[in-house]
Amino acid sequence: MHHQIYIGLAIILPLLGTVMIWMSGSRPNQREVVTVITSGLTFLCVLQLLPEVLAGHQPELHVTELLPGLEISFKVEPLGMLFALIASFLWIITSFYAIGYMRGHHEPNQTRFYMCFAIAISSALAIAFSGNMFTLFIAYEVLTLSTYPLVTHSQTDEARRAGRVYLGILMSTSIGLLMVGIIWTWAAAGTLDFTPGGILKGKIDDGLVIVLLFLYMYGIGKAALMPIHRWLPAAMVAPTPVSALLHAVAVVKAGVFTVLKVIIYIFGADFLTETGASIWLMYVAGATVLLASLVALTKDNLKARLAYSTVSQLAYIVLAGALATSHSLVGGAMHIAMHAFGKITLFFCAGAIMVASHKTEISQMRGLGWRMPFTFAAFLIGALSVIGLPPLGGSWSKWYIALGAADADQLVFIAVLMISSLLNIAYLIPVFARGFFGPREEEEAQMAGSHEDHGDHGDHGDHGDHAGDHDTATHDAHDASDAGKRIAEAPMLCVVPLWITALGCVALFVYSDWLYAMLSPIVK
Amino acid sequence: MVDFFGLYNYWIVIVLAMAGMYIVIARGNLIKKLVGLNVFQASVFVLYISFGKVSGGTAPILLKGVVTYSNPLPHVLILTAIVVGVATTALGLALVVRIRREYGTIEEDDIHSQDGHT
Amino acid sequence: MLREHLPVLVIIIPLIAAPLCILFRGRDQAFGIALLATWGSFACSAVIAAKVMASGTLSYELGGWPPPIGIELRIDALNALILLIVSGIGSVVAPYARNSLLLEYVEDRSYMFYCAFLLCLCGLMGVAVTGDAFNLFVFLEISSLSSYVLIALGFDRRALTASYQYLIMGTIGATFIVISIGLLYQATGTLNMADIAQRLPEHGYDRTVIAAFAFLVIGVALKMALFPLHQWLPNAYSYAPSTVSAFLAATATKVSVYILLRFLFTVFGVQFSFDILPTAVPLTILAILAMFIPSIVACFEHNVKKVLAYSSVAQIGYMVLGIGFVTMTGLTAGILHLFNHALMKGALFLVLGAVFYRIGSCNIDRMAGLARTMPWTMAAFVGGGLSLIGIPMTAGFISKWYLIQAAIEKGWWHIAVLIVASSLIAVIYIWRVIESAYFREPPEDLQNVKEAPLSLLIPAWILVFGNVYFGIETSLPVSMAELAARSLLGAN
Amino acid sequence: MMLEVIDIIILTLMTVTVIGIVVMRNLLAVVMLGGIYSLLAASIFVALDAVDVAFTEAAVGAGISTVLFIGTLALTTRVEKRPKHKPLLPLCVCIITGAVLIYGSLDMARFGDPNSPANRHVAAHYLENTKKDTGVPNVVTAVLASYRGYDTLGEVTVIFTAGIGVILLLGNWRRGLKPPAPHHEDKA
Amino acid sequence: MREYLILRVITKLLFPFILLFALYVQFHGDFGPGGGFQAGVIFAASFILYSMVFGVRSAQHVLPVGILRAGIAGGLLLYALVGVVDLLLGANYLDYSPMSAEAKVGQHLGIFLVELGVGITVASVMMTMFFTFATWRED
Repeated sequence: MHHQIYIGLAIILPLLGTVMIWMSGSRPNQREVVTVITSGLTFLCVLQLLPEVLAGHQPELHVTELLPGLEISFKVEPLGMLFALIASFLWIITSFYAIGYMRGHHEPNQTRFYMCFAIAISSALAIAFSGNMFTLFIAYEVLTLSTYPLVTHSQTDEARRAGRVYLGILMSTSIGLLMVGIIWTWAAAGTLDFTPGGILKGKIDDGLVIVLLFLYMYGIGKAALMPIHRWLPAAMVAPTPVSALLHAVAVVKAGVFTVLKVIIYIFGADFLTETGASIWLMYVAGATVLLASLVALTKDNLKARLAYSTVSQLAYIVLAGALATSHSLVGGAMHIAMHAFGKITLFFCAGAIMVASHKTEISQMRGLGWRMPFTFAAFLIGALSVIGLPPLGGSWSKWYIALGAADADQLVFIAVLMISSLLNIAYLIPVFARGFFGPREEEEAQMAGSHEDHGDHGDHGDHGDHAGDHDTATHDAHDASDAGKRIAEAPMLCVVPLWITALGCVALFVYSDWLYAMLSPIVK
Repeated sequence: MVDFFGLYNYWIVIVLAMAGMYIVIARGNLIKKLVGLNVFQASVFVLYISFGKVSGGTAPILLKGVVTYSNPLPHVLILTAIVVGVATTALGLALVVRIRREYGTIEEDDIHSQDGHT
Repeated sequence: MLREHLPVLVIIIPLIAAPLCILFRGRDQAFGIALLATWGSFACSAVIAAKVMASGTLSYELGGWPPPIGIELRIDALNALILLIVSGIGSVVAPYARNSLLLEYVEDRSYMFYCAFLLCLCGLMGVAVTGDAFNLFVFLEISSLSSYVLIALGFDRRALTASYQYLIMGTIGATFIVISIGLLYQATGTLNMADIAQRLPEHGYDRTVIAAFAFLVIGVALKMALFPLHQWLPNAYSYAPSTVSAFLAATATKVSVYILLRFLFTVFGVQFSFDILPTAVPLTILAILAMFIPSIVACFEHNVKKVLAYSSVAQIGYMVLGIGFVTMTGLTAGILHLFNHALMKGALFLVLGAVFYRIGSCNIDRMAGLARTMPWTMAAFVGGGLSLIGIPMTAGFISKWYLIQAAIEKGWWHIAVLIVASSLIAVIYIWRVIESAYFREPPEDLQNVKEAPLSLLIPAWILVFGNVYFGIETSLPVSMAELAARSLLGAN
Repeated sequence: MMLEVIDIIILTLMTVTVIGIVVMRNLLAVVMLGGIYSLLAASIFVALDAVDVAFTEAAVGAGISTVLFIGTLALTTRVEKRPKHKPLLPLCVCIITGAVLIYGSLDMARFGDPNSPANRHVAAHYLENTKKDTGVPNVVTAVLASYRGYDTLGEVTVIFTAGIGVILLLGNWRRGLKPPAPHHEDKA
Repeated sequence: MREYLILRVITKLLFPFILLFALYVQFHGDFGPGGGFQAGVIFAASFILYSMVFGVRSAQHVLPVGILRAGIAGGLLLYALVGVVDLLLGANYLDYSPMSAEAKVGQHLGIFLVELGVGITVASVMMTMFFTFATWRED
């Protein structure tokens, strides 16, 4: 019984937080305290549910029934538990980071920022706990709507344009495809509850399964499967904390999470493999993995590069789902966690760099490592985890996905994974390496950097610091001469969080077996 | 002959009604439109009344020794309809007067050109 | 003692209140009378609805003459639902009128406005309850004439031309309906709808009946602004006073849709309307065109009121589409959307009324940054807008859900896709407004606008709340709509 | 046969009048012709035994509305502009509509047929029972005021609405009418 | 118009007769042709004629705006209230029978009253319309 309360609380608390943030809008300190406290409490609520899930129970909460057989209900199962844990835990970290960042960056409309942030988290948790496809769909839409203001945050024309792309793609896919798919499922199966083994087996003839799967996979725009990935790079105009938590964790993971849920609990892994309806999906996913990595190579703007890296990493998980073997599914689920920690670390670093030195383009970051060693070190850890090298979490998930590919004897995808890992190295390590290039090139790099950076602001998705660039460019120019090596780290509130997440990557490597044990029930 | 006439009567009326409707939708002058509207409706009234005519009947006012009367119901309906018609006309004219004051014209085209859309 | 007279009370309360407004001039008396009358008839229609749901169709013989000799009032689930919509919206709008009048009417004659408003209400409800074809025409004219007047009261001079255009097209439509009723009378010798329905099969579906059918459909299509006969609507709704646009947009076209339903399914009968005549196909095609073309036009409009007006034309398309399915689900969807659309459009127009009240314009650029100065107003707009788009947990979603389900049941995939596609266009034109209001800087002369007064906010929020409530607790509208659909389909 | 002859004559006159209305552009003449048209309609109503209707049509169509029309002309203008565009579409619309009506008329009961459904079902009942129900010899009045009294209530309401409308639109509008709305609004 | 002496005289002569005729049509409508509506129109016509000849102002001395508006509302009210009376007498709306001991008489009475209502409203509306159009001046 009391677990139901925790489910409810976990979703309600952030909303209450929203209201309080709104009321304390005029007083920044109070506002941010509220944010932190709310995030902490929310995490505790989620944590309360963990033992239950580990014990193999699945607490449920039925809210209301809109139409007969169409109800809003929540049910906590391992996959959702994992997602909820990640989202709520990283929210705490991010709120600290956000305080540092937003203040260091003198952003406007901070109240709206924190409010929407809280709503977004609440809906992410609702997605994680949702007990049927309908509830998930509602939460999914709320997530879209609540993150839109964050993307448009800076209210510049460019931000508005990006916002249109964001909303346009996510809305049109979800309403245009996903909703149709859901209604079709409902008409066919008479229910939308997530049930192990799926609900569609025998309800729908095999030919149409492909169509339905298509509706779902492209309806879930948040999974950023190519060619509907454009919204993700566009979303990078948002302040970095948003890119970090939402567009590296909450939103995009909500997408792939939904993909896994649909494949496991709506279609049913066996049903998919029998009908072979997901073959095309494997290839699309594999293609996305490689193409996105290649695009990432070409991006000079750090956040844009990370964004494309995210696209390709998400495709791993979709691929895992498409393979639909027990190993690959667990691997995909694990990758949600692994990639979350890895990528958020990278984004935190990007943000820290931007706050400390107003650098957004990789080409400007020569020698920056000497001045921001902690940040760059953390960056390395995150990068290695994303690449998937031991002793970091990323290695396990990739390993399991590869195993899954082997089980499904789709060996070509093992090759895909290999190549993409190499590509990851190719686009992530240079950032770090550049950071520790000799200080001597720094000056002219400085000049070059600052100019070029005025040139190509337009096409890269970052804004909000036009003002910053001029003074810092000059300021760097003359202090670089006397002390190029002087430490000039970002504010503590930025650096500490990114180290926590970096260490998280290590921890995930160590405790991966525990994670595996927790997740294995989903494929039983 | 009578059978042909039985429809001929309707047909003329129909033609008249259509002429009225033509004035309404084809002409741009607001007053003329209303005149057309009246013609249109009046013709429809005639059509109605023709439905109720009984050959050899008299007006439906009961009198000793009269057996066949024409059908009173269409008369009642048309009485109502006439009232509705005059009400509409009056409103339309009031509107025309106001339009004339605001726009200085009662020609549709001029009004459109003044409001800048076609 | 008056309980069995409810069907007629609901009509005569506003009908008596209207002249009373004229007798006691004064603004406040008139306001009080109007308020009491609307709320009174709302109470009546609520009771009626309860009775209908409990004990089936109500029939009331006016003058004590049994139909078809006398005029009969006949109320089944569908009529009851329409009554609820009309009187409900009326009683939300009536208090709103008092304040939004200030800007837009000639002060010292506001009592006449209330009078006209009550007449419009009375006419619409009269149409909704009557069981007699010609009587339907009479009350339709009461509502039409009063709405011509109300629209012409608009602030902008274009209100006059809009009203005139509406008058012309509306009268043509009404005359078509009269012709159709005349032909039906000539074929069956009766005016009572139930009686006509009963006698038509005996008389046989000859050419006269077919002509009657054609005239009726065209006439009603004119009245309900079914694409492409909608030209009168956008101007009429955008230049009418806010109160009036809200009331008419939410009720008038709905009542016309009701007339269509009643005649197609009850009077002519499903078998004749859809089996003998291929009505469904043209209806569906027009509906789909209506769903797209006006919506696209709306995306390029700058006057937000006009945007909503065009969207109303598009929404009529949804209802007609539901009718065109001629299935249980389809009809339910259409009728549900009738109800839900009244809620959302009412809410949105009331919001615009509040906006106009403060900034004297509904231009999308003048509304820039308005969310900062009028947060509650714009929040209400977002609420109504989301419902219009059909976001889950709003009323709009429910009707979309049923509509798509109906399409899928019939296996009409393309239609299902078209439905969602058109609701995506709704996303565009609603979002233009929201983006402008939330993510742009207000024009310098509008930097410090005050939030709208409560007397405008509360009605708007009541309807917004209604949108959310009926998006979650759907049992009332759904059950009524299903009952109505069943009786319509069973009526053949 | 007499009736038919009168009928044809009047109908022909009406046709002439309508043609006049269509072609003439002097609005005063048009309005006058409109009045005459109503008068002819009234006389045809007499020929068709509809004395009450004739009475009303004469009083309203030829009387009141003509007066109102003239009043409006006095306040506006007297000449109609020559229409610019060739009105082909309206013509087609009217022809089609007329065609449908004529098509429909093919199955109508013949003119004056005492056994047409219209003249039997309800109407017969009125003619038989009015006397004993209401004791009013003028059946039209009885039906109007009693059997279909509700309709007449509606009719009065319509007139009432029109009256209020005219007052609202024209009556003492000078007092307190706000200046017209900002027109910079919505130039699409 | 001042100099049209004959016109003025004839109008003065005709005026009462037209009114009389109107009343006849009003109250004899249930026996012969005519009824409230026609009567109302004729009544209005008489005043319209009068005001055409002697000017609207003088006509409005006889029938000031207030009275006309009261008439507009009053007629409709009379009609509607007759129905309400029937309700209170326990019959259906507009069922005149119980308005008197004998149903027939009740009917007759009811018809008489509602026709009166019709007449009043129609006459007042028609005159109001005419006066409004006649007194309306654009500037």
